[in-house]
Amino acid sequence: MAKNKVLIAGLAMTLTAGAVLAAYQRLVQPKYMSDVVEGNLIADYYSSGMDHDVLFVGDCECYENFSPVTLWRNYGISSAIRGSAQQLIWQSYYLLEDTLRYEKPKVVVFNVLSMKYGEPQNEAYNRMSIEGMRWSSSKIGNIRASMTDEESALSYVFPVLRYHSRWSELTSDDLKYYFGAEPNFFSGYYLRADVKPAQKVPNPTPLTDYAFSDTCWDYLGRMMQLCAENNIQLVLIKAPSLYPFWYDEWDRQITDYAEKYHLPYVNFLNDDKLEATGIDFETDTYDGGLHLNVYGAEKLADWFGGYLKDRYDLQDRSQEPVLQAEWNDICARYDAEIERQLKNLEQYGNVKGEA
Amino acid sequence: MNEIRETIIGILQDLHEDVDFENETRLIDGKILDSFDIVTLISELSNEFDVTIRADKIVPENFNSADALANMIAELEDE
Amino acid sequence: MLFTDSLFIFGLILLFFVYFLIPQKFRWMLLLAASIAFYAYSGWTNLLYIGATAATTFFVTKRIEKMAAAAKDAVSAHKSEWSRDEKKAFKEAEKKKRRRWLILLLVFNFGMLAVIKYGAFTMNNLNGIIGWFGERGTLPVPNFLLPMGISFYLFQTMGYAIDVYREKYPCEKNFARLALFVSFFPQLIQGPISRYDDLAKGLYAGNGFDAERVQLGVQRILWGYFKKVALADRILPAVTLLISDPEQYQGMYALLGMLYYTLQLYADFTGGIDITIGIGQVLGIPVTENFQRPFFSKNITEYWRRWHITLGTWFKDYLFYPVSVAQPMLKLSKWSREKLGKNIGKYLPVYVSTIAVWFVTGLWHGAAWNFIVWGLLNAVIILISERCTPLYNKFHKKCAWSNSRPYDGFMAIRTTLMMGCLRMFDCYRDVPLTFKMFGTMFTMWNVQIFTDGSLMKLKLTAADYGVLIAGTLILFTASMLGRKGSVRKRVWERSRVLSCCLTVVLLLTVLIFGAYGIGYDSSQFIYNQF
Amino acid sequence: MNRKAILAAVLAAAMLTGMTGCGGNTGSSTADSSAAGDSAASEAADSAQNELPEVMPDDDFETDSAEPAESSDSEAPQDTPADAGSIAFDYVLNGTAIVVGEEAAPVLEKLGEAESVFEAPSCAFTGSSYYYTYGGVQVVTYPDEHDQSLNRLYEVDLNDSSAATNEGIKVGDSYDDLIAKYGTPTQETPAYASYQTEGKAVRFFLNGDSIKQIVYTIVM
Repeated sequence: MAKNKVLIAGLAMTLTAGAVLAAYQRLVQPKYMSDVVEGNLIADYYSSGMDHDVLFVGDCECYENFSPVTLWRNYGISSAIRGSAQQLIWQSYYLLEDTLRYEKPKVVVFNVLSMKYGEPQNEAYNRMSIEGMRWSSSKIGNIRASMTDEESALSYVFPVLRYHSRWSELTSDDLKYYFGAEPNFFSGYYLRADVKPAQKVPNPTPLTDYAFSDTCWDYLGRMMQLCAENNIQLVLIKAPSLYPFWYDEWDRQITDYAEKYHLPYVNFLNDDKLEATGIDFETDTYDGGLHLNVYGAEKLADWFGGYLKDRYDLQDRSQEPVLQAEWNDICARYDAEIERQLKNLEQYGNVKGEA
Repeated sequence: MNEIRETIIGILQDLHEDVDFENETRLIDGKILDSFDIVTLISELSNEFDVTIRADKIVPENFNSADALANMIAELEDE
Repeated sequence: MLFTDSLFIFGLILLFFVYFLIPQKFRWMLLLAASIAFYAYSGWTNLLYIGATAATTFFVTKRIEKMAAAAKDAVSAHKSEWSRDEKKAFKEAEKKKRRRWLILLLVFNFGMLAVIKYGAFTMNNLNGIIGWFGERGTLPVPNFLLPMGISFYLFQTMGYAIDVYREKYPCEKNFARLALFVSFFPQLIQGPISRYDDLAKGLYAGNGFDAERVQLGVQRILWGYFKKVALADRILPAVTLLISDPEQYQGMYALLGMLYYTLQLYADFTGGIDITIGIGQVLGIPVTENFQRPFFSKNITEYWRRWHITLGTWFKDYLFYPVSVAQPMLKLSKWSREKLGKNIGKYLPVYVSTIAVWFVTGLWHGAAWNFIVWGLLNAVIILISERCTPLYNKFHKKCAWSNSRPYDGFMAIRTTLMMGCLRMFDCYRDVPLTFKMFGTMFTMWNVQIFTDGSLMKLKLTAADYGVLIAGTLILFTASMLGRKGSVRKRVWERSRVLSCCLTVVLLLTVLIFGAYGIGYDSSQFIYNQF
Repeated sequence: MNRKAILAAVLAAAMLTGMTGCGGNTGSSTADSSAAGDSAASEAADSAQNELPEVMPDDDFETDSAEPAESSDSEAPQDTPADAGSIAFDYVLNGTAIVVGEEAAPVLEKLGEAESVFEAPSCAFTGSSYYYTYGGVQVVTYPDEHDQSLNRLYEVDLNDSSAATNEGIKVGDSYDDLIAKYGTPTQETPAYASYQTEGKAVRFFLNGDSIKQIVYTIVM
């Protein structure tokens, strides 16, 4: 066999195998379009204009409690949320690092709840927080920091090694969204228009140890340093979710830290904030106090917009044509989504419109 | 030499009646004799000819035919 | 380190590239380096054991060969002076000296094995025996971590030493080359137990790149992975479940457990050997076949000529024959010939050595009574079928239909089921429990489990069953096609492109249908953190 | 005696050392309890031993000595401090033992209608945690790791003095009463005293000298 014939054959085999595997990988990768939609949150950001003055990073208490559309409509502030389900603090840090590759926001808002998780939690959430990211040193750092011991880095590089056995669970979604997911979010905001009044929140069960782990403090420090280097104002917040409990001992540690490093820290659970924002847990939550619905998110965004505008000279950019075009589209989809959800509520009693 | 051969064929006949040991030359390779037959054959041969057949002698060349067996016995006797 | 570790796979791919890039005379050294690295990965201390075996064997075999040469020279030097008897006596005396060295080597190495692998088992039993006469003995029970592949490389090396003693071939003068023969890495996990003269030809030749050989070798490796990862690892959870709870899974469940285990063991073991032989083929090192369609065998003796062939031949050449032709055995046969009559006397050596060999084969598999009983049962069935062969022959002569293919099929199924039942000892690892479970197969007729969906509660989904059934059919067809020669070779000869497609298809099948990674435990995906 | 036999005899002898007792077992024979030998499973893949994980039934004949019986039903309060062995780690609420870690459904059924139920769904997935309140007692469940629809008992909190532990300690009692009844805690800080057994614990959270909350919980 002539040498080059062998090389050609070898190359041909590897390429065909690679192509088929890549196509198969796209088929079996979860599409997150029907039951669990939060999987597409991270990837959604890259389809935006990537020009924002305010950036939220955090877990579901970020992407479900603040409506960027309200910030745009009321203050002309272009904002985005880079959050995912149970996003851990180092995941927030690496997402911030990744975002700074594309743009330089003026203010970064971080929700401190994830300080309570000191080590990697579980594979399913990791996948949703990491796989949406574009490949970069941040993604690699994120993988190494988040992997539980049962995961292998290789299965992040080649997701087919992880999802290969999903051929037996394929649904129509896997074909319908083969080439990409439909935009489901509004600059990173997950909209829910239904209402479920808050229940009587049970007593917090005491912990034996309230101290946050060193890993969390380390990444909070790195986030602060990253913002300082890019002269971005870091704002710490605790969103008004009634569960999981935000213990006073935790709050004290964050308040002390904020004072020490002159960082603003807004705990929306405090009575004065609840009053100022006008949040009413009878009408403004869709799951009994855990997350706000769109009405609560709009109230919170409205108050918070004012708060940020006064302190950090955020311009009203609503007249800039480029931003205008992008946000008009977002707002249109936003309003249409509210309408659709309300119609489904009447017809089926749930926002998804399933019987 | 050939009365050794006759006794050998006699013994082999006991093991397998239906095999023509006269001119069969692939007793081992043809899997006609298995390890059981070999061991029984050896215990018979060493009984008949008072020779010690060691394990390293158990190779196809020595066991493939009655002649080969006879040569082996002859060799062992005059060693 | 197992074949399925990603580190092994990457190491292997790297080895293949480097092997063909470096000059021909360094290739066996690369294999030695790979083998040492591979072995060290399983634990540095293990290197001591394998090193000791290699060193002692190297030393003793060289000495034996020197002594043999010296003896031959002495005889030819005194050709004229000595009479035939003197020459015979001298050769006999010299042989005894050499044998003493061999025995020393064997006692050292097998003694090491006995202590490491069987020390605890022996001590436990001795304590038990002491317990019969009062308080249970308190002899120390050693607890060694078994070095990887010790039962394989040790038997292979001792076989080599005995061959050199028997002057079957000259010994290896270069210690590094012998070390490679002892520690050739693919064989360390599941064998086969090779013979020096077979393996050495390819091992040191350092053959260059050959498209056909590499293609066929890679295909065989992928075929091995398909069996191991797509079939064996997929059915393993069900096997583990069925045998880990004997109280709950009895009757037809025991039958299911036996059948699943038969498939799992076949797929895993032959798969591993395919990978080993495939690696050898890529590197141009022919490795002896260890299986030949074992489930096509019509009786137990044929089965043991097709399953784990190299272990069978090893025991035949180095234990069965030596024991059965040894003087005490021949004396026993003479004594029994007079006392118990010609017929019994003739067969006594065979019976005794068969039982001894199967006892040792059982023990070789593991230091536990269930393996020993498994071995002895094999011996008993072999001897019974040996005694009954005249009856079988008459039966086959009388009824012509019994020589037809369907009857062959029946016999093959019967043998497979019988061997499967014997394997139950591996599963339950407890002699009385195994007999009890075997009994429940006939007493408890819970056949409804086949129809009432309880098959789905054995950690196997419908998709798993689909893959397993399809896989078994593929195995069956491949075996049928394989009877007329290697399928891969015929595909290669028919068309190179088709052969390339076969490689790609095999690779895709392993990656897509393999039961590996978290994905395998699909319930894990929706796992929710509390 | 032909020296050849030695080779074979040595081989066989080295193996046959365990042959003395025959396989058939007398009552006490521990011939099969080759614990170490067996668990250091030979790597002989022929028996695919290393693939069969250690979940194999231990073939030791002696039945393990009975675990220290976990007295789930309430004991008469004793004076002498109970050692860790006899502390009840499963709280009994109107006659039903709530064993943390077990399935929640059957226990909740026996407990009957709860005054209030708080559901806390997880961030993205189907499983939820539930908080059931029965007067001063609060029972917490969590979704099973592998089966989302199955809920397991996670914790029992005694939030007021209306409920007492099986040993008669209730919220508001003093630290000394606690030590008198329970003895020295396994773990202790000024904020809480914890009594721990395998996989479970009962914790008494202190406010100065008196107990402010009692928690029976799982210990992962």
